[in-house]
Amino acid sequence: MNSDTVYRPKQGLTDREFHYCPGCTHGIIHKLVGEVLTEQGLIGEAIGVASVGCSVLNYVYFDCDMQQAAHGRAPAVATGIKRVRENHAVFTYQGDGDLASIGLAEAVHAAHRGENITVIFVNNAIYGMTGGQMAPTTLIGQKTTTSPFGREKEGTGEPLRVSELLATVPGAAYLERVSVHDPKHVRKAKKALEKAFDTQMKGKGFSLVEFISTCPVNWGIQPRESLDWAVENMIPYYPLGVFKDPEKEEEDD
Amino acid sequence: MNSDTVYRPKQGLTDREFHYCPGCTHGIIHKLVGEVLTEQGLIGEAIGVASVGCSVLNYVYFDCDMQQAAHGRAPAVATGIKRVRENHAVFTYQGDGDLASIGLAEAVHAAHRGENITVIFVNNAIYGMTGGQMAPTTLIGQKTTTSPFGREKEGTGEPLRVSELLATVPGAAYLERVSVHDPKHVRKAKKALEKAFDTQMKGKGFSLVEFISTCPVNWGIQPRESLDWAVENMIPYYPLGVFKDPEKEEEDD
Amino acid sequence: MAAKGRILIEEDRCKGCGLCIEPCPVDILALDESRTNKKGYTPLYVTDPEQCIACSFCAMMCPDNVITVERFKKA
Amino acid sequence: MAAKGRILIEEDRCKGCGLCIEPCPVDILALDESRTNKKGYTPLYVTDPEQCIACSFCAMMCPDNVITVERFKKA
Amino acid sequence: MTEEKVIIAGFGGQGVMLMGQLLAQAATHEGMHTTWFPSYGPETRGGTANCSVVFDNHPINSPVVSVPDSLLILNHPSLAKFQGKLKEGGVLVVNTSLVEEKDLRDDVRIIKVDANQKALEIGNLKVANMVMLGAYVKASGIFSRESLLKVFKERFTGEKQKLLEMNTRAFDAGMELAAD
Amino acid sequence: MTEEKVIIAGFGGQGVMLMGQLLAQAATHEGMHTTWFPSYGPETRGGTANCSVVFDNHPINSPVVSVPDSLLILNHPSLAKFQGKLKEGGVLVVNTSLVEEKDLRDDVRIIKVDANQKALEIGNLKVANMVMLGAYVKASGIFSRESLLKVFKERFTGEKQKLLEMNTRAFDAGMELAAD
Amino acid sequence: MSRVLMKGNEAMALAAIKGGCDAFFGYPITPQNEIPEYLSEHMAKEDRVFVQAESEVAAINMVYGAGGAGARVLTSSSSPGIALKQEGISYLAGSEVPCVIINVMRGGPGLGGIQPSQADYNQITRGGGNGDYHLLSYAPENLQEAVDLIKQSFDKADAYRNPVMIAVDGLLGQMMEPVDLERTPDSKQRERKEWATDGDAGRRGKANTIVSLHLDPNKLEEHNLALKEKYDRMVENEQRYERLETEDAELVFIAYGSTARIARSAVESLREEGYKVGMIRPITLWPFPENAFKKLPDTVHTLLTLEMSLGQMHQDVKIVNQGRYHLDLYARTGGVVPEPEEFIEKAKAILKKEDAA
Amino acid sequence: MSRVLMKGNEAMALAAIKGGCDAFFGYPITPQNEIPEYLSEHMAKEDRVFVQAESEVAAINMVYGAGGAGARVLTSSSSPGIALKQEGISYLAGSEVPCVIINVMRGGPGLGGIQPSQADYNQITRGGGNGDYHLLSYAPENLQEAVDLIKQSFDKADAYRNPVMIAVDGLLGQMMEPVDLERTPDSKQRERKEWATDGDAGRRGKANTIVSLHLDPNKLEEHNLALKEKYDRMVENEQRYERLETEDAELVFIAYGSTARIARSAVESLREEGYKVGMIRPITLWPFPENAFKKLPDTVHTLLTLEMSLGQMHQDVKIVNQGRYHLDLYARTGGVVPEPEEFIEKAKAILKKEDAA
Ligand SMILES: Cc1ncc(C[n+]2csc(CCOP(=O)(O)OP(=O)(O)O)c2C)c(N)n1
Ligand SMILES: Cc1ncc(C[n+]2csc(CCOP(=O)(O)OP(=O)(O)O)c2C)c(N)n1
Ligand code: SF4
Ligand code: SF4
Ligand code: SF4
Ligand code: SF4
Ligand code: SF4
Ligand code: SF4
Ligand SMILES: [Mg+2]
Ligand SMILES: [Mg+2]
Repeated sequence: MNSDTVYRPKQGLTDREFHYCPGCTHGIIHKLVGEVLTEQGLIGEAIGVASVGCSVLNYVYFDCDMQQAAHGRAPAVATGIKRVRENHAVFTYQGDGDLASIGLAEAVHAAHRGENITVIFVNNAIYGMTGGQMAPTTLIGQKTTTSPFGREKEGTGEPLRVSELLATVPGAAYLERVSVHDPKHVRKAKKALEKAFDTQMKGKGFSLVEFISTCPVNWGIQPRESLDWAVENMIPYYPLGVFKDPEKEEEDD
Repeated sequence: MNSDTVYRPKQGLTDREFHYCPGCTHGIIHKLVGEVLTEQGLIGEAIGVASVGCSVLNYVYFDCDMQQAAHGRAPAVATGIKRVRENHAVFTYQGDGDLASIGLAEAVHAAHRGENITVIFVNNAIYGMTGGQMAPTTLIGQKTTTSPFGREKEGTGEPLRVSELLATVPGAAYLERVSVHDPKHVRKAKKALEKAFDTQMKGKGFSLVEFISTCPVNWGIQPRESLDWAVENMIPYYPLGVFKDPEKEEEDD
Repeated sequence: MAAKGRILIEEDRCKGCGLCIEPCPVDILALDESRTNKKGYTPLYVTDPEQCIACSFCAMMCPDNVITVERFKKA
Repeated sequence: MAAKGRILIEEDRCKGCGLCIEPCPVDILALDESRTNKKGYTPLYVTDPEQCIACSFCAMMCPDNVITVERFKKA
Repeated sequence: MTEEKVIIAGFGGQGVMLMGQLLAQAATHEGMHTTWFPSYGPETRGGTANCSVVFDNHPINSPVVSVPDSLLILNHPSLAKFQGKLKEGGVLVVNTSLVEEKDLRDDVRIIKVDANQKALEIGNLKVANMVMLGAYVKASGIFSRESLLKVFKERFTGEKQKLLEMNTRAFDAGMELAAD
Repeated sequence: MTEEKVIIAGFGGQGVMLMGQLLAQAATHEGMHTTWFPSYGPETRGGTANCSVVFDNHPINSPVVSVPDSLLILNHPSLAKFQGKLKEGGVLVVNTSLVEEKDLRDDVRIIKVDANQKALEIGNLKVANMVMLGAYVKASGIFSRESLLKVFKERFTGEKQKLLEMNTRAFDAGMELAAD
Repeated sequence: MSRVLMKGNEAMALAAIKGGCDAFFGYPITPQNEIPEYLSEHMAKEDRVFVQAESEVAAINMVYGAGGAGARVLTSSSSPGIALKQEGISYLAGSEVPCVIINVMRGGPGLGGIQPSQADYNQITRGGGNGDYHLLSYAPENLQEAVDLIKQSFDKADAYRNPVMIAVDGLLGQMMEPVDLERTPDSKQRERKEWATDGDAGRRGKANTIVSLHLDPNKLEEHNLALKEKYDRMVENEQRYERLETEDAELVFIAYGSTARIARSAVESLREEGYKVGMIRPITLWPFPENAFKKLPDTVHTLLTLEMSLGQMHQDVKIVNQGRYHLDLYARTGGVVPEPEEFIEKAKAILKKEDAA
Repeated sequence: MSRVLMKGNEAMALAAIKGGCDAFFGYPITPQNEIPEYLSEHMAKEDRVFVQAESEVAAINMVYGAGGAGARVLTSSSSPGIALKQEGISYLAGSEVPCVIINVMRGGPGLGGIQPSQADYNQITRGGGNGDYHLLSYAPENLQEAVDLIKQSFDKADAYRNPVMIAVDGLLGQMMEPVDLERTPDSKQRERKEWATDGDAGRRGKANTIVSLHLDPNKLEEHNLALKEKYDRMVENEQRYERLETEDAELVFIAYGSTARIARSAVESLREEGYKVGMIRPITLWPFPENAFKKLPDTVHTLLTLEMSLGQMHQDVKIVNQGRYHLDLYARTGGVVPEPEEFIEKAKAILKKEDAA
C-alpha cells in the first residue's frame, strides 16, 4: 500500500540519541526547534548556542552550527554571534537555572538592547543537571536537594516569572509561555516558536518562548505523572499565553 | 533673640565635605538618607553598602558602619550582611550603571528572595564616575561618550525602567520612584525613604527607592538647568510614583 | 475497520517512558513489559495496528524520536 | 517686616551651584560674584536677611550641607 | 586481613552505589580502613553505574581501583567493561539474570547468582542488589552476616524501616546461593 | 635642543590639560619627540589638575616628570604642590591673579602673568590659560609663535573655530607680558 | 575515637559547622554539590544561615558582606565557579575580610569536565584576581585531614583576616571513608570582631568601614606593603608539609592532595623493591612549603613533581630549586586520575638513567 | 612616515581597527575608557560592530560568540574587570576561539586605585581562570610598540586560535606621544575560518561546533595535550624581548612596559657614570622570554627585577635563573610609578656591595 510520511522525527536534528532521562520533555522541545528551523529553511544557516544544564550537549543534536556557552551567558554569546552574522538565525537554548538565576542579567540585557535573537527557555522548576537543586522557578513547597524542607517564601522568596519580568523591557518583542504536556499544546508551542523565529528574521527584536518542562528524575515522579504535575502545579503559577507580540504592539501604535 | 534650629544639615553624616561636582544631586540624596536614619533612630546600628560609581566614597560620609562593594554587587553584599545581622537596618546606595547594568541580576535576585534590605537607587541616566558613558537608563537621543551620535533604539535599545521591572518580582515589597528637583519633591522623596526603611524594619521584604538625579558635569548642563532637564526629559519617561506597596498588597489580600 | 496508516517504531531508541500512550485517541499503544530493548527499557508496541488513524499524536509526544507516522494513500 | 529666622552659611563648603536660590519663596538668595571662597567658588549670600521666613527650602536643596536654618522664637 | 579491592557495576537504578556503601559501612564498624568511590557522571540517566570499595587494616591510599580482587557484575555491559580488569584468581560475582554466561572468564572464581529471579521470588526486583551482596559476603568471607545486618538496621530507618525485612531476606538468599 | 620637562598645574576647568596638549602637538609638528601625561583622577570634580609634558630630540623614556625644567602655575594650591620640585634656575610662569607672590622661590626665573586680569580684558576668563601659554612660549624660546598658531588652527575647527581669534589674542598678550 | 563513614563533601560541610561557620553562601556545581545540599539541611537545623545564591559572583559577594559583618563564612565551588569568584576574592583579600572557600577541582579549561583535577593550582596560589595578594591554601590528602584543616581554617582566616582556600579535587569530594570528627577540637568561642561592620557603631562610638579602595597611590602602596607583611608572616609560620621516607632518598616525589595519596602507594611499592624513593607532600599550597626542601640528604639527586595538571605546581618546585637538583615532571590532566603504576614506572626510568649516568 | 600625537588608549583603539578588528565588546572602567569611547564613534563610522555590554562578564562572552562566529574581536578592560572575565577567558582558550584583550592595568587588590600598576602579571601569565591554558601576552613599552603589536595581534590570535592579551598600564593608556600608524602594515585580507560557527553549515555540508566540554577525561586530556603542543610552539616561536647594553654588563635589570621605559633612563644615567648596567626587557610576558637569559656574558653577576607589583614577574626570573645569578627585586605597587633615581640608587647599592665582596 502506498503511504505518505506524515510525521518524520529528527527533523533538523542529527541521528544521535538524546541522553535525556526517559520521558524528559527536553526531547520534545528539541524536536520542535529542529522542525521549525527546517520548515523555515533556516537549518543550514542557523547558529545555536547551547547553555549549561541537562541540555548542554545539544550541540551534538541540532544539525546546525552550535557554540556552547558558559553557564548563564548564552544571550551574551548569541549577541556576539548575531552582531557579526546579522542575517543568520541565532538562538539560545537555556534552562531555568541558567537563564533565571546566574544568567538573568544577560537575558534581560539582550532583551533590553533589542537583540534580534530567539531564546528557547526551558523551565522545569529545578536544576536538572547538577542533581535537583532549587531554582528561582522552584514552586513553593517543592522539595529539592537544597530546599529539603520544601521551598519557603521566607528566605528564598516566591518563584520568579521570567516572561512577565521580561514583558516590562521595551526591547523584548515577542514573549510567549507554552507547554508540551499534550499534542494540542505541542502544536501551540510550535506555533510560538514559529512566531519567535519569524520575529527575529523580520528584525523586530528579542523573542523568547518559555516552555513548561518536566524533570521526572529530580522531581521523583514517573514520566507520565510528571506531565500531570506540571499541569496541576506549574501552569497555575506560570500561566500560558503571549506576554508580548510585535504585531499587537504595532496595532497599538 | 532666641531661636530653634529648624534645619540642621549633616544629620547622620560625618563632617566630611562631599567630593561631588557642584550641584550634583547625589548630595541631596545623601542628606535624606542621613536624616531618615537619624530620625528613625537607626544611625547607630545601620550598616550601609557603598557601590562603585561617583558615590563610591560615601562610606566616609554616612555616619554608620559601611562596607564598600564591588561594582554591581551591593545587593549581594547587603544580603550577606543582613542574613547575619538580622535586626540591623541594611541599605545599599547604587547608581544606575551599578544597579541597572552590571548589577541587575543581584538587584532582581535580592528582591526575588525578598531580602529585607533597602536599596537607594540613584538614576542619573549616565555613568558619572567613569566620565559619562551610556547607561541602560540613558534616554533616546542623549549624547554620551559611548553614544556619540545620541542613543538610538537600534542597537542599544530603549531605556530600562528598573522600578517597573522589579514590580513584577513577588519579593519586592516597596518600590517608589521619586525626584529631588524642588523642595516639595525632596519632602516626598524623604517620605518614600521613610516608608522603605519602615518596610525593612517591619520585615516585609525588599524595598527600593529610585531617585531621579542629575549629572551636570557629564550632561554638560549647568546645575540649575540640570534640574529642569531632569524634569523635562527624565520624569516623562520615568514617571514618579509608587510601584509596589506592602500596605496596598495587604489590603488586596 | 482498516488502518488509515501506521507507525514505525525505532525500538532501540525507545526509553519506555510511556508519554506516547495516553494521547493515542484509539488507545492502541502500550509498553511491552515482556522484554527489554538494547538499552534495557520495555519498549513501545502497537496493540492493534488496524485501528491507527495516523493522527501523529504519539509521535509528537515522544521525546526520543522513536516514532515515524505514515498515512496510507487511498489507492 | 522683621525676620522670622535666619540661615547660617558654612561658606567654605559652598560650591556655588545655585540650587538653593530659586526655591527661596522670598527671593533673597544670590551668589556673591565679587569673590571666591577657599575652594574657589563664588559663594551663596543673603541679599535681604530681614525677609527670611525660615522655610528651609534653600537648605533642603543644598547638596553640600552648607545651610543651617534657625527660626526665631517669639520672645 | 590484607587489602581487598572491589568494583561493583551495573546500570543506574540497580542500587550498586548503595551496595558499596553498605560494605564500606560494615568495614568501618569492624575498625577497618575503607574507601568508597563512585564513578560520578553529569547525569543520573541510566547507562552504567559503578563504584570502587577498598578494605584494609592499613590506611588506604588510592580509592581508585584499577585491578580489583573481586568484581560484582549486575548487568551485561558492565561485564564487558570490567571483567578484563579483575586480577587472576579473583572473585567474580555475576547476576546471571542479565549477564550472558558464555562470555565469562575462566581464570577466576565465579559465583553465579540469578539475582533478578531470586528478587522477584522474594517480591521486589529492587532487592536483586541485596541478593548479589549476600553472595559476595559469603564468597569473600570478609564480613560476618551480623556485621551487614547491623548496617542494614542503621540504614533502613524511619520510612525505610519497612524495607528492612525484605532486604534481609534477599541478602540471606544471596548468601545461600553462594554457599551452593 | 636638550630635554625640556614641563609641569602645568591649576584647578579643573582652567584648561591645563589643553595647554599641555597644544605644546605636545607643536613639538610633534617640529619633529621632536614628546610625551604628555595627565594626572588622572576618578573625577572631574575641581581640585587640582595637572599634566607633564616632555620635549626632546631623543626618544623620551619616562613621561612622568619629577624635576621639571619649567613650571606653569595657574592657581595657589598648585604652587604649594609643585614649586619645590622645580629645578634650580628653572622657569616658573605664575598666574599672579590667583597666586600670592610672597610665597615664590627666589632661585628660579620667575615670569609673572596677571592672566585672569588679562583674559577678562580680552573678554573671557576662559582664555587665561592661553595667556599663560604665550608667556611660557616666549620665555622658553623653544617654539615659534607660528608653530603654536598652526596647532591652534588644527584644534579650533568646526564649532570651535569662532574661538580661534580670541585664543590667539590671549596667546599674543601672554607673549607680550613675558617679553616685558 | 568514633569514626564515621562519610562522603568527602559532606564531611567537609560538617567540619565547617564544627569550625564555627555561621553562614554559607554558594551555588551548585559538580563535583561539590553535596556541600550545599548537606548544609541546606544542617545549617537550618543549627539555626545558622544557608543561602543558595543566584550565581558564584553573588555568592562570593555575599561572603564578603557576611564576613565583613563579622560572621564566620564559607563558600564552596569548583573550578569555573572559582574563576567567576576571582574579582570577589581579590576584594576579600584587599579589604582583609576573612572567609573560607572550598574548591573541589575538576578538569578545565572552560567547562572542561567534571572528573578530578588539580589544574586550579595557578588560580589558587597566584590569585586569579587582580593585585598583589595571596590566600592561605590547604590541600588535604584524605578526609580526616580535610576535616581537621577545615575546622582550623576559620581560626586561621580570622587570625590573619584573610580568605583561606581549601583545595581538594573531585576524588576527595566524592569518595567516602571513615573520619573521626572529634580528632581535633571544634573551634572555640570567639571574640567580637572590633573591626567588623556589624552595625555596632552606636556601641563602639565610632563607625567601621571595610574597603579596598585607596585612591592615593601612596596610601594604596602602604596598604599593599602592610598586606605583604602579613603574607610574609604566613610564609614564616604557616608552611605545612609532610616528608615521607626522604632520609636516604635519591628520588623525591613532590605531590599533594589525591595525587600524593596515590604517590604514597608508589613510594611503598618502590621501597619494597629497594628503590630509594621519598616524597615531599605540600599541605599548604600557599605558602608553598620551601622549608620542606631544606636539609634534604645528600643522596637526593632528582625531584619529580607529580600532579594532575600540566606542571602548574612544578613552577613552584623550580622556584625553590634554583639549580640544586634535577627536576622532572609527570603530569596527567583533564580529569584522568593517575595510577600508582605510572609513577612507579616513571621513577624507575629516572633511577635507571641516573644509574647509567 | 607620518607621526600623529595620540592618547595611548585612542592609539590602541585605532591600531585595532587597522589590525582588522571587526567587532568590539566592552564595559567602561578607568583607566581604559578612551578605548570604548573612541571605538563607539569610529567602529560605527567604519560600519563595524561596537557594543557596550552590560558587564565585563557579558562582554567577554560576546567576544566568545563573535570570535566563534569567525570575526576578529577585541575587548578591553582594567584589572578588576579582567578578574571578572577569567571564566570567559578560560572558555575562549579551552575552545580555541581567537580574540584580543587589552588590559590597562591599575592598582589592586579589589577596587584598589586607578593609577598605573603591573599587579596583573599573575592573572595575565598564569591564567586567572581554571585549567591548563595560556594567553600569548604582549607588554609594549611605548605607544608605537603598542600600535605595532596590536595590529599584529589579530593575526597571531587567528594563527594560534588563541586569545592574545595586550598588557599595558594606566601610564601608557593615559599618556600622549607621537605614533606612526603606518610603520607596520595593516593586517591583510583574511581567509574564511572553516572551523567557525558562522552559520554556513549549509555551504560547508557539515555543522561546526565550538565547545570546551569533554566529559570523557581521556578526551579532555587529549584536548589538553593538543593545547599544550600549541603552547609549546608559542614558547618556541613567539618569545620577544629586547636586550639593552648587556654585552659587558655586571648588573642586568629585568623590566617590562612602563617600568622598562623608566629603567631605560636609569641604564643611560648609570652608563654615563661608568656603571656596567644593562637590561632585559620582556616584550612577551607569556611566553616568558627565557631565550633572553641565554648567552649572557660572564660579567653578569646579578639580575635585578624592577616591577610595579610585589615580585610577580620576579617569580619567572627565578624559574629561569636556576641558581645562576644573584637575584634582587625592586618593587613599587599600588599605583606608585617609580622614578629612574630609585632604580639608580638600588643599582649602585648592589654594585657597591658586589665590589666590597
Ligand atoms: C559557572 C558555573 N556554575 C555552575 C555550574 C554547574 N551547573 C551546571 S548545570 C547547572 C544548572 C542547570 O539547571 P537548568 O539551567 O535549570 O537546566 P536543567 O538541567 O534543569 O535543564 C549548574 C548550576 C557550571 N557549569 N558553571
Ligand atoms: C568590575 C568593574 N567594572 C567597571 C568599573 C568601572 N566603573 C566605576 S563606576 C562605573 C559606573 C558608575 O555609574 P553609575 O553606577 O551610574 O554611578 P554614577 O557615577 O553615575 O553615580 C563603572 C563602570 C569598576 N570599578 N569595576
Ligand atoms: S535530570 Fe531532569 S531535566 Fe535533566 S534529563 Fe533528566 S529528567 Fe530531564
Ligand atoms: S560626575 Fe556627575 S554624578 Fe558624578 S559627582 Fe559629578 S555631577 Fe555628580
Ligand atoms: S498515529 Fe495516532 S492513532 Fe496511530 S498510534 Fe499514534 S496516536 Fe495512535
Ligand atoms: S514516548 Fe517514545 S520513548 Fe517514550 S515510550 Fe513512547 S516511543 Fe518510547
Ligand atoms: S529659609 Fe526660606 S526664606 Fe529663608 S533664605 Fe532659605 S529659602 Fe529663603
Ligand atoms: S545649594 Fe549649597 S552649595 Fe549650592 S550655592 Fe547654595 S549653598 Fe552653595
Ligand atoms: Mg531546569
Ligand atoms: Mg549614574
